[in-house]
Amino acid sequence: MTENPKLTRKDFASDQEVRWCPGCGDYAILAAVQRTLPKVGASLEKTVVISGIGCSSRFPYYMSTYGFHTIHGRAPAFATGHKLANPEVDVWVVTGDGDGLSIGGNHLLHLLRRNVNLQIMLFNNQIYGLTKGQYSPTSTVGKVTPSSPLGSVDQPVVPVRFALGAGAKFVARGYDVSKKLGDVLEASYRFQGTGFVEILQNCPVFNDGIFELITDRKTGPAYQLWLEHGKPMVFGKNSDKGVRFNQATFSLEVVDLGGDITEADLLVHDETNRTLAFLLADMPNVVALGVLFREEGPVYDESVRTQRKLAEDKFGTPDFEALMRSGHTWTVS
Amino acid sequence: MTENPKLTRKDFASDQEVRWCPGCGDYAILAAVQRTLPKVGASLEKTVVISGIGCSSRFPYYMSTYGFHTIHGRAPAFATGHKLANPEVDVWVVTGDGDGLSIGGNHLLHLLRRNVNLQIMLFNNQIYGLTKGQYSPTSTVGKVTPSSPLGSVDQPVVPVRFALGAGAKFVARGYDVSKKLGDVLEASYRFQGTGFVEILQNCPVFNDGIFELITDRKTGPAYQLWLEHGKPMVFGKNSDKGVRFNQATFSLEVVDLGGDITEADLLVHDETNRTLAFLLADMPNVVALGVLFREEGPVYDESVRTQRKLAEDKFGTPDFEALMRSGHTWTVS
Amino acid sequence: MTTPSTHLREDLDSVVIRFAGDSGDGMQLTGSQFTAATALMGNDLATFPDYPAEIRAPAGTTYGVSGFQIHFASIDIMTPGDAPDVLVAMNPAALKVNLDTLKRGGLCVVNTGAFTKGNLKKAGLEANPLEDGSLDPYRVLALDITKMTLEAVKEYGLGAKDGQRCKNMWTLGLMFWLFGRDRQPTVDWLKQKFKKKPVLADANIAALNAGHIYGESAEMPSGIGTYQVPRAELAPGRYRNIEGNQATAWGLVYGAKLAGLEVFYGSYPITPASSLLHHLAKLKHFGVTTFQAEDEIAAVCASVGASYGGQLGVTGTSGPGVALKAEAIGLAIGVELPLVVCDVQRGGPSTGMPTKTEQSDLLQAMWGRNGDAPLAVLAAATPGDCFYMAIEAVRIATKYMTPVILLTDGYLANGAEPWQIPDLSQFEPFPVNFRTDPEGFHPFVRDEDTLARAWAVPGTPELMHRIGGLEKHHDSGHISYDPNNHHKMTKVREAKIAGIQKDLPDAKVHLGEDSGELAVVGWGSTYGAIHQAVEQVRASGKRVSHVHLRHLSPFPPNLAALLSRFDEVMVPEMNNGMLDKVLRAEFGINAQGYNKISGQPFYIGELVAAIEARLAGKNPNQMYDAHGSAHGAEA
Amino acid sequence: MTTPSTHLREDLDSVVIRFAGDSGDGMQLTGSQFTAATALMGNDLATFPDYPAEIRAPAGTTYGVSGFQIHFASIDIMTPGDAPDVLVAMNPAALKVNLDTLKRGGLCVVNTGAFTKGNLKKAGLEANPLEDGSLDPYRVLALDITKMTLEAVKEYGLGAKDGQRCKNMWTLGLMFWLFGRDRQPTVDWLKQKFKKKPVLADANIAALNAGHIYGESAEMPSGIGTYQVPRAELAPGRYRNIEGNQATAWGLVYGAKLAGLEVFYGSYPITPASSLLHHLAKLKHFGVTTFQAEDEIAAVCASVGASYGGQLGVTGTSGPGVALKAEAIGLAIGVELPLVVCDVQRGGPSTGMPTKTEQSDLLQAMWGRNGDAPLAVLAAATPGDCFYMAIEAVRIATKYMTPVILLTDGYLANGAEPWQIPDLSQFEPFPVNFRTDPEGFHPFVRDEDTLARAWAVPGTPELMHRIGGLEKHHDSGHISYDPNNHHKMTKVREAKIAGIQKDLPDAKVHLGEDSGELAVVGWGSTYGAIHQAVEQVRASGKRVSHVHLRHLSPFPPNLAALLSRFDEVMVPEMNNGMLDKVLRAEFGINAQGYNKISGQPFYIGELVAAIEARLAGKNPNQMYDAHGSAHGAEA
Ligand SMILES: Cc1ncc(C[n+]2csc(CCOP(=O)(O)OP(=O)(O)O)c2C)c(N)n1
Ligand SMILES: Cc1ncc(C[n+]2csc(CCOP(=O)(O)OP(=O)(O)O)c2C)c(N)n1
Ligand code: SF4
Ligand code: SF4
Ligand SMILES: [Mg+2]
Ligand SMILES: [Mg+2]
Repeated sequence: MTENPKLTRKDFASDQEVRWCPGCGDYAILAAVQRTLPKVGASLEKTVVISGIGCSSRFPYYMSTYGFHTIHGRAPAFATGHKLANPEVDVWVVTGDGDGLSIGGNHLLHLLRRNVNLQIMLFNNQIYGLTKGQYSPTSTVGKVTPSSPLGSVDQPVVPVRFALGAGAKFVARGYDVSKKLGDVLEASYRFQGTGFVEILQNCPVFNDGIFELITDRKTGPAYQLWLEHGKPMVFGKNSDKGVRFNQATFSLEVVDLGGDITEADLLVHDETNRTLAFLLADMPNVVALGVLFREEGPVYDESVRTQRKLAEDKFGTPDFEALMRSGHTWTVS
Repeated sequence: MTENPKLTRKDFASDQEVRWCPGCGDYAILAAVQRTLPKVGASLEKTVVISGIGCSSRFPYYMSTYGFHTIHGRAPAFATGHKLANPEVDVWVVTGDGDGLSIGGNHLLHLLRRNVNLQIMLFNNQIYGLTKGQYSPTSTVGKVTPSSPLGSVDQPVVPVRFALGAGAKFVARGYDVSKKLGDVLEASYRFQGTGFVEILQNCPVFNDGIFELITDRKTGPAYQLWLEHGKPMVFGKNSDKGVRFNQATFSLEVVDLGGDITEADLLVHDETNRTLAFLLADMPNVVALGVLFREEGPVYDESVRTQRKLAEDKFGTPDFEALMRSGHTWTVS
Repeated sequence: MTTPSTHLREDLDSVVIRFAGDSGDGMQLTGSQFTAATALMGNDLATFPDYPAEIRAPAGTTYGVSGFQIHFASIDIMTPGDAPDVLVAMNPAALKVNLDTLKRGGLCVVNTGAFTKGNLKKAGLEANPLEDGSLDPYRVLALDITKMTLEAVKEYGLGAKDGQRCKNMWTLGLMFWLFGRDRQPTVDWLKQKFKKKPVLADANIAALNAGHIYGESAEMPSGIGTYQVPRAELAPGRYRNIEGNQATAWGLVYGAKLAGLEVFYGSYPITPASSLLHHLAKLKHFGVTTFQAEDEIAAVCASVGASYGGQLGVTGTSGPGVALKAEAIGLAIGVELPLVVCDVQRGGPSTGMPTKTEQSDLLQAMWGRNGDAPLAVLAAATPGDCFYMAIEAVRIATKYMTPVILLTDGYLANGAEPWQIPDLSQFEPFPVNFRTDPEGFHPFVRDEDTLARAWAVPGTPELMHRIGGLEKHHDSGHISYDPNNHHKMTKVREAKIAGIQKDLPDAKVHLGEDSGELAVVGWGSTYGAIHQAVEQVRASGKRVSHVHLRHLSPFPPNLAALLSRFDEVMVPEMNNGMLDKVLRAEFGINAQGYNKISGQPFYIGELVAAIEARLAGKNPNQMYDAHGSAHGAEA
Repeated sequence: MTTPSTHLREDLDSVVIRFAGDSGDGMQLTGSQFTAATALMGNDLATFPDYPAEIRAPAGTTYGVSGFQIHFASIDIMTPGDAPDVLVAMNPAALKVNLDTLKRGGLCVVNTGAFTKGNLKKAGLEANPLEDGSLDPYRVLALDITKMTLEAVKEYGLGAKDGQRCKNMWTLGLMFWLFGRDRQPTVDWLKQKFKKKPVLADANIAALNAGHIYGESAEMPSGIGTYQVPRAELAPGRYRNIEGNQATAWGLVYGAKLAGLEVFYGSYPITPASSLLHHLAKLKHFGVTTFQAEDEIAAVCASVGASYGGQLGVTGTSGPGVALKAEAIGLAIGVELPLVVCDVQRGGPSTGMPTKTEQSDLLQAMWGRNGDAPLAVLAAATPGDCFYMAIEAVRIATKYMTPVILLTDGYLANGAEPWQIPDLSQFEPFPVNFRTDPEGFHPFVRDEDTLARAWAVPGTPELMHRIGGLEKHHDSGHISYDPNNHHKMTKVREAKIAGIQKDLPDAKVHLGEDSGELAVVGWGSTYGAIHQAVEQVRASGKRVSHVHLRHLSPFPPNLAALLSRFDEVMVPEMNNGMLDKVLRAEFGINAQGYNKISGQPFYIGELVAAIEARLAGKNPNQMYDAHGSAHGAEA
């Protein structure tokens, strides 16, 4: 698809009033998507947004593209069918931590391993927003909610780690109000296959401020490890921290640069290494952001189409008469 | 539970004739379980086997213990409910690659992250046995089956990698006819939490011999990497091969011992390291067997019970009268 | 139903107030406080919260309007009322959405402070209704509540936002004055609520008082004065307000106690069932385990697993969730384990209208499974009745070793009614006898009387057995493909459910004779509306009776005979016709539906008109379909 | 139905043979080869494969017995026959399981070589039936087939195991001789099958010939000779054998072609629906995409996603899978997209009897969803009819933008019948017109006639729109919580489905007059058995007619009027009573069921007895429930 210079962010906004709560992180994500689409040259008619159910899944209504607000947890399946049937369109899947990882975890697993060519944005606010605040599969242990009045006892899923275990070939992370979110989304769009992006999202109503340390302008730099392929892992306000691999413990550790330790001691990000991404997925005290993992590989919808062509080559022009007359037949006269 | 010297393997066999195909790997697994249970001191009445649907899931009928043959893919959920309601019993879940990873993938994910205290045996024959041989989520790309006449185009799930991504705390692998299968099962039993064991299983009818190189007495040793915590990773018929970590590629490599390379160069298995287990999950040409990963941690059913006690302590003896009279009440006379 | 007239009148029999405002305006809180105060005054009452699907829709929009209707009276009432006598509109959108329903001559309290240009636009209003004559048919109390509230709370130094938030308390204070309700319980409640931020408590109390004082001191427009609704004649006893889901939760816990079991509640949040989970999660010390599962399928499966383990497996959800649970409910039928499935119905099909009420899962409950898969179906009539029907569900599930679907709906779930706290000694325990005797045991030995199979819990010595979803031999319990055995087992499963009928009370004629021209047959939350409608029609001498069903599968023993004594049977439902189908299918009688599928409860007026139409030989549905509900309401 | 008598008779009108042996004995292959040869002889025929749920149950056990029944005749037949005239029993278990069904005086061919002590024990037989007089009522041909087979193939040097495997071909050779069938097609087939292992082909052919030669040359016991079944009078044309699932698959593909669409088939394997997936997976070059999903929910969702993308979304499964798909089917109803759901029914409830047939998903298909969620339901009558009904399903789904459930069952799915290859020019195309015109477009603009909404496929310029499961405004298509709108939309969805009726053919009276004493109303795979039973009863002068339904929702336009012209309506079903319920619910008529829930098709004899009982004012179900089927069969 070529750059379409005529479209702007506003063109991607539908005429429906946005109905999220004031201050919801979803607004920023919507804006990032609406900014990114014209940038990557997407067209209105060739863009389809498919979602499940949840606050986040209202997303398609606010886009002026095609959209399908489906049922809870199943968006990956609808999207797979749609992409197979209608390969010319760009498919964006929107889901939440409940929609995508609770009821929909299995479909996500199979979408990721199949590597269908589409993008999936998982809005992780660590809560069920739409049903008014129950804990979700990404909520932390101890979380007090109406369904866990004494605190949740469920160990949370780490979405990015789950995706890597599932065999995902593009795994990235961003957050709602991040300036770089558009870049991450663009990278997922450019990837041939399933581009999985976890987006940390603030729910001011039911789970306010859980990512504040990370996303706050002041405190954020000390927690945000933005990854760049081939670059050493440096972060911090003054680029004064780094990440090193400790072979003895077989784990990553955060170090202060300066003194004995220089950039040369740091781990260089290799986005093609699944194990490294796995390590980065769940670091204590630091959140790895950007593209954690990217591996080119067979794209499901292409393979399906290729196989259909193969069948056409092998069996020739379909002839329904001939099909019905294949095998034993006999004539009664 | 204390050793019960009176029970033998035969006591764990039900009076129902076993109805698997001749030569099916399931027989060997059944035997391993029936051998292991008396060994670990299990009793008949305190053992419950819960399965989904599939050839493998017929398992409970052949055990003289309690058993529940449920519906396709949902055994983890039944088992979770059962264990929460009936904590005194040992729960063993039996599932297949289709049952556990296709339709049931989500329940498996959530069972594993919750870490319910039970054992789950996933019989992986890389095929749907009971429905007569369609490819499964673990089938290799290119697999020709009735539902993939031109070969499957689905990238397979790696069960053990999936489990690690899901947050499982005990992850092991064995194979049907292995003498050590009983030990692996015993380890899963002793583990407090969900003991996940993938068992490579031959289906002579629909997928014969796919693991032959690995399980064959002659060729096997060159493919089997049996792991032992704290021991260097040596394998091969004459213990002449080993596994080394290559930090440059951030991956494992198989090396021949002798010459420059000695045991000291080899990686030492640390079963508490999830990343190492992740690397071992999916090695080319070698199959890691035994306990890949084990991490003690909060056990779901215990936490649930603890919280109930907490509530009892906090709110005192339940008084239904008082409950109904709580809040605003008024009297009409 | 008396309307506050243009002349000052002290005594009213019954009043309907509708509080309406933005989602952020705190209308649900205002409503509940008014309800609590009203209950304390000894009025009978019924409420109807009605809020949008969005958590917090953008301020000022029509779809962000949140409403709370309360009906209170000195007489026995059963519905939140048709058209309100009083409308409190906190902003233009609330006025726009609700004005239509206000009775002519009714009182309209408007917060003029919110009638800004911006808000008018957000509400999609071209002209200002305060100025364009729209309010002419009503008595209007137009006050700048915003300004007066800010004035009242200014000494507490709150920001504008927090200050504005006290508007609802100002309004409540005014309404308390208007209807002579006591402020103290609300004051206490505010203190409790803002225990950690006393300044907010103080500010809200100040606003409450200011509203009251305004009423006391301000010069009211003519036609507006203070009213009084005398105490209702309620049966003597201790009362509380109760919402349906709360009552269901309590009934489950108490039913389990009567059965001698602990409750296992497996569920996945869904509107309007979620609060069942919330209520039960608070009752862990009552022997309740709640399990928030990854989805509805896991929820029901875990509950069946718990039943196999000797607890009372319960699962709760709404329509889409019941659909997902169908396969597992079939398994519970096949393995004959107790299970209670609470279906808090909402508007369908598919996601439909999640926050709106409907009765459209009846056929799904009856027949929405593969194979011949009968089970018991119950339905609660009022919020308080949920308590009794939950106990009944537990009783049937455990006595007959069967799944039971308990139907309630969004209206019952969230609606509150004053509820006489039951005397617990009235309940006969129905303890479960777990099988422990190995003599003659196999998993499908049955009680001769109930046909229930034995319940043997893993852990019990010598009763080891296997169960599963494949057909089982009627005698040994082993898997069986024997054709005659399958026939036999299907018939046994049918007979077991049919046999519950012997154990049920007869269907009651709630009003009228047990024969006549027309039986109006209802089920579920339409009870109150139908009752009052039939009462009104009967007042004009018509031979109409009201029959209400709480047992839908099987039906009460006398039902066929009872209905056959009426010339016609009319079935009003908040769906497109379901019970009428079932009655025809079961009894071959000519039952005709009257159907409203608007996500809103019936108005009494609608039903009166419909019954009269039916008596006159007309089809009331045509009437309804043509005019719709909101407008027919004033009839 | 003529029985081979004790005297040699050349000509027979009709013969029923049942091949029975161990799962490993190759009975299904033997049956299909006999079927193919029989079809070539110009007989009419019907078959019934009946095999265990286990893939390969342990040799020698009764539950490992695999059977294949074929009915062939010179007359028009429609069922695989009631009691067999000939039973081929390859081992003791096969004899034990099937002997009961053999007609008295029927021919029993037994492989004595398999009657070892071990096998007798495995079959649970105390005494050897060859010796204890069990076979006295029959004509017996007891041969050591094992030995003779090994003899015949010994020159090929196969191991004992492979050698023994040729037993079935030896037996087939003998049966070919007995009924004068041509060996050549089987010889050709063996050569093709064992192309890569010619020695196996040779050995099997040798066994086949040896069996034939044995018949030619051996001295047969008295009463056993060669028979001949003359050609049937079939309509002239080209014929083939077809199984139901194959016909459904082809019908879907051809239906899509008529609609101008490509097929997207999303499915998850399940008995007995899996072969739909297998057949379609082979037709990729016909524009078919098959998607083996991770479960049934994903399968249906992907198909709906594909329909949104402009292909024909189809999903296929059996009862438990339909239960899982209910929620998503509701969404397809809500968003009004075409979808074909093939439900190949099997024994329920729950997992039930996966390899046995049943009709017990009818109510689930009609009403098994949350909310008011109407859709179209069709049912095929015979294996070949699956082709036509699949096309009809595509036509209705695309013309009315609606999900359609096509009911078939295990018996149709695997049963074969000779099928006249249709003349494709008879089919009128029904091309889909995708919306491309932006003028006046919104997603819920409807065709005035069909009420179908516009189908606008993503990628189409200027038609961008959003759909979803929340209620939509009838006019703009936007989300709407307006009460009247929901009522209206529910009524429109109902009217759209009801309106399909205008487009349907009248219900046909397949036999008899269009009024009378009794209408026997059937649907689905019971067509043949009911037809022949009614024919027999009519032969005795009774005023009975046969009405068969292929459209179940909506019903054919004339159905109510037609049925009202009969004194009584009887509904035989392989379930516990479903269509009778629906007929009562819809038309208020007094339809009564006759129900067999054994996982087995009806026997004609049973139905004749049942119809006669009904005519005599008795309840045939009581008869059935008391005696069961297998034994009543000889009636
Ligand atoms: C089958 C079904 N089950 C449950 C629900 C209720 N439900 C709607 S959204 C939701 C969870 C939403 O959480 P999440 O996906 O995290 O989205 P968020 O609202 O936080 O953006 C639930 C449980 C439903 N609509 N359908
Ligand atoms: C809801 C449902 N869907 C599908 C099926 C059909 N089915 C039974 S077992 C099975 C797959 C079995 O594969 P696997 O779990 O690998 O077990 P195996 O037979 O190979 O041991 C399927 C698809 C079913 N019984 N229920
Ligand atoms: S509830 Fe939370 S996630 Fe949902 S719209 Fe409101 S702020 Fe956003
Ligand atoms: S089909 Fe395969 S997995 Fe199933 S019983 Fe037979 S050999 Fe075992
Ligand atoms: Mg969320
Ligand atoms: Mg398998």
